[in-house]
Amino acid sequence: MTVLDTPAWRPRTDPAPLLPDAEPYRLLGTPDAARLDDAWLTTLYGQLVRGRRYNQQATALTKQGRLAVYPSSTGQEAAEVAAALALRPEDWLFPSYRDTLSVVARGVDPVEALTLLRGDWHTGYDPRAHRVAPLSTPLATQLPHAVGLAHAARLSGDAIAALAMVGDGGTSEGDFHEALNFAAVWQAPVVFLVQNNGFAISVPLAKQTAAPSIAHKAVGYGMPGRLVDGNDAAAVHEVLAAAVDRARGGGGPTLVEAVTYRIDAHTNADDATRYRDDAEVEAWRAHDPIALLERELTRRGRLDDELRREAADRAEEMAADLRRRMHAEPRLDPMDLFAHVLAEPTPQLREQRALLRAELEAERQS
Amino acid sequence: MTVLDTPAWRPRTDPAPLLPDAEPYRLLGTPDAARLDDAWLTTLYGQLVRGRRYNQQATALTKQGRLAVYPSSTGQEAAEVAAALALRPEDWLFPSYRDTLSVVARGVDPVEALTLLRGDWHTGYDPRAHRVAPLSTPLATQLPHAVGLAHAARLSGDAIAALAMVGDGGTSEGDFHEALNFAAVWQAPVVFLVQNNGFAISVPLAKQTAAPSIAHKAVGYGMPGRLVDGNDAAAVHEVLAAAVDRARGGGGPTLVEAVTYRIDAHTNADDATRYRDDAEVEAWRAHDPIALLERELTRRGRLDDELRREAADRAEEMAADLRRRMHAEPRLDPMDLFAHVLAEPTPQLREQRALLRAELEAERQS
Amino acid sequence: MTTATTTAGPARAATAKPVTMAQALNRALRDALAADPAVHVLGEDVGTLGGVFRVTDGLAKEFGDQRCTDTPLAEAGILGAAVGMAMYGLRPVVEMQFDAFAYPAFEQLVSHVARMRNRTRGALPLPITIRIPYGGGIGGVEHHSDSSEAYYMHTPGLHVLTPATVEDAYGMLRAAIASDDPVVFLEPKRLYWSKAAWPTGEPEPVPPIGRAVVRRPGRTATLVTYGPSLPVCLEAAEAAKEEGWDLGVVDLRSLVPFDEETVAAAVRGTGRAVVVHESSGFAGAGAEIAARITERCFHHLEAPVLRVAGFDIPYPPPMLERHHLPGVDRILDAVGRLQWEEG
Amino acid sequence: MTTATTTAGPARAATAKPVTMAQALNRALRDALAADPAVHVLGEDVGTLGGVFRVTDGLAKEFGDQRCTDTPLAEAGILGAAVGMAMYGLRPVVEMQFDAFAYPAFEQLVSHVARMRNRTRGALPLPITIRIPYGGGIGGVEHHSDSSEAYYMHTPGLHVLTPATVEDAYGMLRAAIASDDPVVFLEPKRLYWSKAAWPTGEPEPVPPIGRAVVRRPGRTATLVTYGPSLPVCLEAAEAAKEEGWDLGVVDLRSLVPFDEETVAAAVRGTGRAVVVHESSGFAGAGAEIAARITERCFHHLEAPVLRVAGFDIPYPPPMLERHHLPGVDRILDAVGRLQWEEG
Ligand SMILES: Cc1ncc(C[n+]2csc(CCOP(=O)(O)OP(=O)(O)O)c2C)c(N)n1
Ligand SMILES: Cc1ncc(C[n+]2csc(CCOP(=O)(O)OP(=O)(O)O)c2C)c(N)n1
Ligand SMILES: [Mg+2]
Ligand SMILES: [Mg+2]
Repeated sequence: MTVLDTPAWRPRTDPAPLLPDAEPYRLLGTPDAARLDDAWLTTLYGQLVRGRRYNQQATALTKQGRLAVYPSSTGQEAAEVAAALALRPEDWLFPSYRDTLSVVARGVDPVEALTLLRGDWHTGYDPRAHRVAPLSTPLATQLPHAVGLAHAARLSGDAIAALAMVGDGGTSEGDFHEALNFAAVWQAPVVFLVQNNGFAISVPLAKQTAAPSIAHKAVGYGMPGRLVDGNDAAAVHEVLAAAVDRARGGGGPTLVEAVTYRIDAHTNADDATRYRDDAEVEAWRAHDPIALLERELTRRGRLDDELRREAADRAEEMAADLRRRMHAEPRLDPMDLFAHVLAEPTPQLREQRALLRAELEAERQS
Repeated sequence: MTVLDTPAWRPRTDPAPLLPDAEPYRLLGTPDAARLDDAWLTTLYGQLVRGRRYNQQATALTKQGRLAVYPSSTGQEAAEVAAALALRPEDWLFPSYRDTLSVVARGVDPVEALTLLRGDWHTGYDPRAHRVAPLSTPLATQLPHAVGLAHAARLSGDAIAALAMVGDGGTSEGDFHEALNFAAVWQAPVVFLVQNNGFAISVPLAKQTAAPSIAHKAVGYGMPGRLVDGNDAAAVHEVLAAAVDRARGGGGPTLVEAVTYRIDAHTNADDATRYRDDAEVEAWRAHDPIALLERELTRRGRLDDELRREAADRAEEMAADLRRRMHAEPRLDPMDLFAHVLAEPTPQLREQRALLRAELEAERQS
Repeated sequence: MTTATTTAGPARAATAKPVTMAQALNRALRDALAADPAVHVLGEDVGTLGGVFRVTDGLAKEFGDQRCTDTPLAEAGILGAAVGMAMYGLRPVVEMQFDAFAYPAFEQLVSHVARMRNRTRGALPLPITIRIPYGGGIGGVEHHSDSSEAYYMHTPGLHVLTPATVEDAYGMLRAAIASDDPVVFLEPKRLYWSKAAWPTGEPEPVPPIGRAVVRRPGRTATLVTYGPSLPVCLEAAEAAKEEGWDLGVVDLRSLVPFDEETVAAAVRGTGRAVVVHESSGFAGAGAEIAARITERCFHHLEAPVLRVAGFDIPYPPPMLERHHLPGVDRILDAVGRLQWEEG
Repeated sequence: MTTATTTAGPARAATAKPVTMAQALNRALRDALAADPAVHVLGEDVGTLGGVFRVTDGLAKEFGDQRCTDTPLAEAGILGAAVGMAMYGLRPVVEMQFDAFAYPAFEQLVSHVARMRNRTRGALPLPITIRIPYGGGIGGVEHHSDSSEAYYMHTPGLHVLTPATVEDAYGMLRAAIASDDPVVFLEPKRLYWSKAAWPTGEPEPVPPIGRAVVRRPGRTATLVTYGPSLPVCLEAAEAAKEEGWDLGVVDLRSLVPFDEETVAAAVRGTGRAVVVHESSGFAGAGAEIAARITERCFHHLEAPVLRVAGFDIPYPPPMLERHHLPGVDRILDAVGRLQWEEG
């Protein structure tokens, strides 16, 4: 009798189909792009232009003191937008802290999406109304939430999926591991999207992991890993949509690595020249997600001045509206500090609330 | 320009050599066993018999109230012993809580190795003297320690390796992930040995992970994964020794999965009939590590009554000594509670120490 | 009132059947699962095995393994998944196998569980119950006897409950699961096997969260305690009679919210108080309790509120734990010092 | 004594160069790395970037990336690796990027770092320094302003230090790194940019761990505080003059060990004390301090020791944090209540 005959050892999953391809999947500029229809590419284009403008505007708002901080996703608009568009309304999005753009592309009010970074509250939108989890900074901690929610939906018989986003740095956290493992064991309808943008603040990928690719991590959980050009909006969308459909249909989780690049500094407060060369940034600019789309549209003879202007105008409208509304002072009520700590305040909280109320009263009178 | 030309994307490691074989590596009973010399197999045999006896004796001691609890490694003696023997004296062993046997096989006094489970103190041996980390229960937490120590040794220019042990259940913890990732990024001289014994207390492997094998997790860190028949002492030893040598020589970490089975209940306090069939246990008994060795020795005409008796006698001597010494009351000094909390006790600790001293004095006088 | 058999509780009617605290907790879970399909139990070994303390015994069988689920071995993952489940409208009841094994979930607890309601202005309340067997006195090896209540008490956004009697174990666990807020539910390990007569018929109604109870009135001094130390305090109060002391005993039950009224009223009546718990004293629960009593009752106090707590040391090995745990003598010595301060 | 510029410190000799607390910490690390080859700095972004607060600026360049190492992004892994490094004889200095991001390492901290020496009867001391930028007042978004000192204070086996002045920042960090025991070294974020004149020549000698210091003597009442709240208390003491109050201010510096002697002596002199800190009050550091003062000074107290602390709420968003943080008015109100209690 060999160990193979014994009950505990069974090669349970064939690893081969779980392994990612050696090169990131691309569509734009390849013959396969022929199957994409013009309208779809035009839509993507408009979204990306709008996304880029949003990043620029938000960064400008930090300079004007209207945002505490902004982690820009300039250069990553393709993945940000594709993630949101890959979902149906009843699906859930679990963004990482950099993914304000995904949240906005999903339909959340651009101002409400900035509440955390503006600093008037922690979350500005109703997560249940939008099926978008709160933007929050502890890295990778949102991943088990996504698994739990997806699992709960499945237990409830609801055919929905959750898409959870994380950065390359975040994959080093224990929560990443635990979430992927739970997802695979439970066959939860969840898709993990890692945006590998080359850096975790100043730390380059080579100091973050020695894996052949982040997508290769999937096989260790028994789920498929997919590698995609993160700047190719059509490719990211296709891969994510397929994974989300598969999850929704009971096929289990997928890990998708989108290879991209963070063009701006980590946040407005960061000085990226301390840890990387401009040459690297310039190399990536040549592979800009908007430029990739423009080239495809040009090839098709669809990129005329009107389309450009139309996209730019709509982006500008959004930016103007954002500017205007962000320059207005947010509604602030210090008593809110006590409003939602617990359903019922403790006696201690009631006492503290009274203290603050008295202080505010005194302030008003002085 | 494609994404492949851009600086951030490089397939850095070829995944193929990192992937484990489809079937666990075996030596005993295969033609390759021919290269093993008789003396070595005889040594292994003696160690395994001794190890089995140790497990039995320790379990008996729990019934006699001499141990608080004992997690037996009966059925896993091959991996327990091979792990210890794969190391040189200057290497370090990081056992998991079940690995008392490895600790003893490494040369720690069998009584001192039981201190934690006896309950007279937490660790009974000097870890530095034996280069054996303390036995401790928080699962997987010893793995980053092993990485840090191995890394420190390398920084210090010492050519040593660390071998860190963990169970199949422990691989689900975040610390497992973080440790393997650090090890690979740092190319630390550390080998991870997962004893996949089919269960984490009552939870079978299928509820623990959906991976093709635990060894497949290695590729996600960029280190080789090796799968070995954990009941084949010669095979486990060969795989571990090679991995340890590789690590020591600067070749980086390896993940080894030893497929085995926990024949006894989780601990003496556990009732395994609640979650598994006797039939499964019986199937594994047929693949017993000692029986595998005996068959190999028999094939070679080396297993005579004398060898059996010799091994049994030596094991019995060890057991008798263990029994005798464990039946003696351990030296206990309540004042030890304060002896090692900090190098210098705080004023608060001094006060509490005085309180206890006074109480003990009063007790003695009454 | 039902008290543990280790305490001097009133005898029950003959028809009542003795039940352990573990069984009462089991019944609470069963009743909660039956009453509300949103309730889900999850944790390590809670399914087929029924938990290492058998508190979830039979639940997977009765309600299926989707209602009572064995998870992979990863506490942050368990609690993190529970957050997601609660976001979807379920009421997860999570078991951490032992106190020290809840620490891997600390970030999820502090950074998310405790803050989600507040973060979202009430849009995402998290009705999660986190059951943690805690405390020593069971001969557990290292990491199996921690008392971690102070960590949780200091974390705004959580309720922290700990029953000391069989009856409370049932009622308070039902209340915890019924709460729309996260509750850290600390189960005193060494009282798991304490027994009490179980009321015939339906168990008593769910008590409100946040009410302490006077277990024993007294005139000389007040012992303020909770969980595993309640039986010890009741024993001390019995023994104190020999000294001519009439000690009152307050069982807090709810550490958050903290029932200042009940505690202050009891202490005002005696002018002297000793806070007793087994976790380390420094920056422990007793510090808050003593400071708060002092703030509220200063002019009624004849002596400073004293604390009898575990030492400020890592939890000792089994053979030495009795020297660490507050016992009757150490409590009475402290009461004696209160008397002395009077002079 | 060098004080932060936000406080009314004595002017320095003209030759002295003003230095920020961040720079003083940087110098302490540099001097420690130079003095002892066993010292290793590790953490997220501590190398090439020099840390998000620039406390490790230039160290990787000067000492190489093996002495000052950018790690993968995993706090438990960082601290766990530091444990192993210390087991091998190194003296790791770990940076946690922000307070709330130290929570993933909680299990390693509580279950191993704090216990290894005791577990092994002194065979494996762990000389690890864990630097944690903490506290609010810098307009940080959620999870960037936590005050977690109470968790660490309650964990036996750790030292917990927090400097409040530029000079202490240097000396205490050197002392922490020199300690053979693990030290949680809490750096008040909002004092990073506070400036003080730096002594010309060599920095002052390493102060012993565990000594509080009276920053200002006073006769009316004593403010007991530490870290980020020291400048606020000094300001309050200034403002109190208008009321005719002469407030003393004690800076604890070391939360563990706790310098009872210095605190008790100061409070005995005034008979009144207010403990001030910005972390949540409930079961916070102030509870221990108040309880301990009361135990030691009860018969000298004219009023209960009061606490002015952050509310028992999750740390507020930047635009509301000023309402949460103890400010001069809230401190003076508490002092006023002490007076009132006298009547
Ligand atoms: C648990 C935790 N540790 C540390 C941080 C501090 N931090 C914020 S962003 C960041 C880098 C994140 O890198 P990555 O995951 O690659 O995402 P990216 O910023 O590139 O989008 C770090 C270390 C954090 N937010 N959470
Ligand atoms: C962090 C942590 N969580 C939970 C436990 C409780 N526990 C002790 S052993 C065990 C199962 C371990 O299974 P595995 O890793 O497969 O090792 P084995 O017992 O099979 O040797 C569990 C859950 C623990 N010791 N540590
Ligand atoms: Mg990144
Ligand atoms: Mg196992």
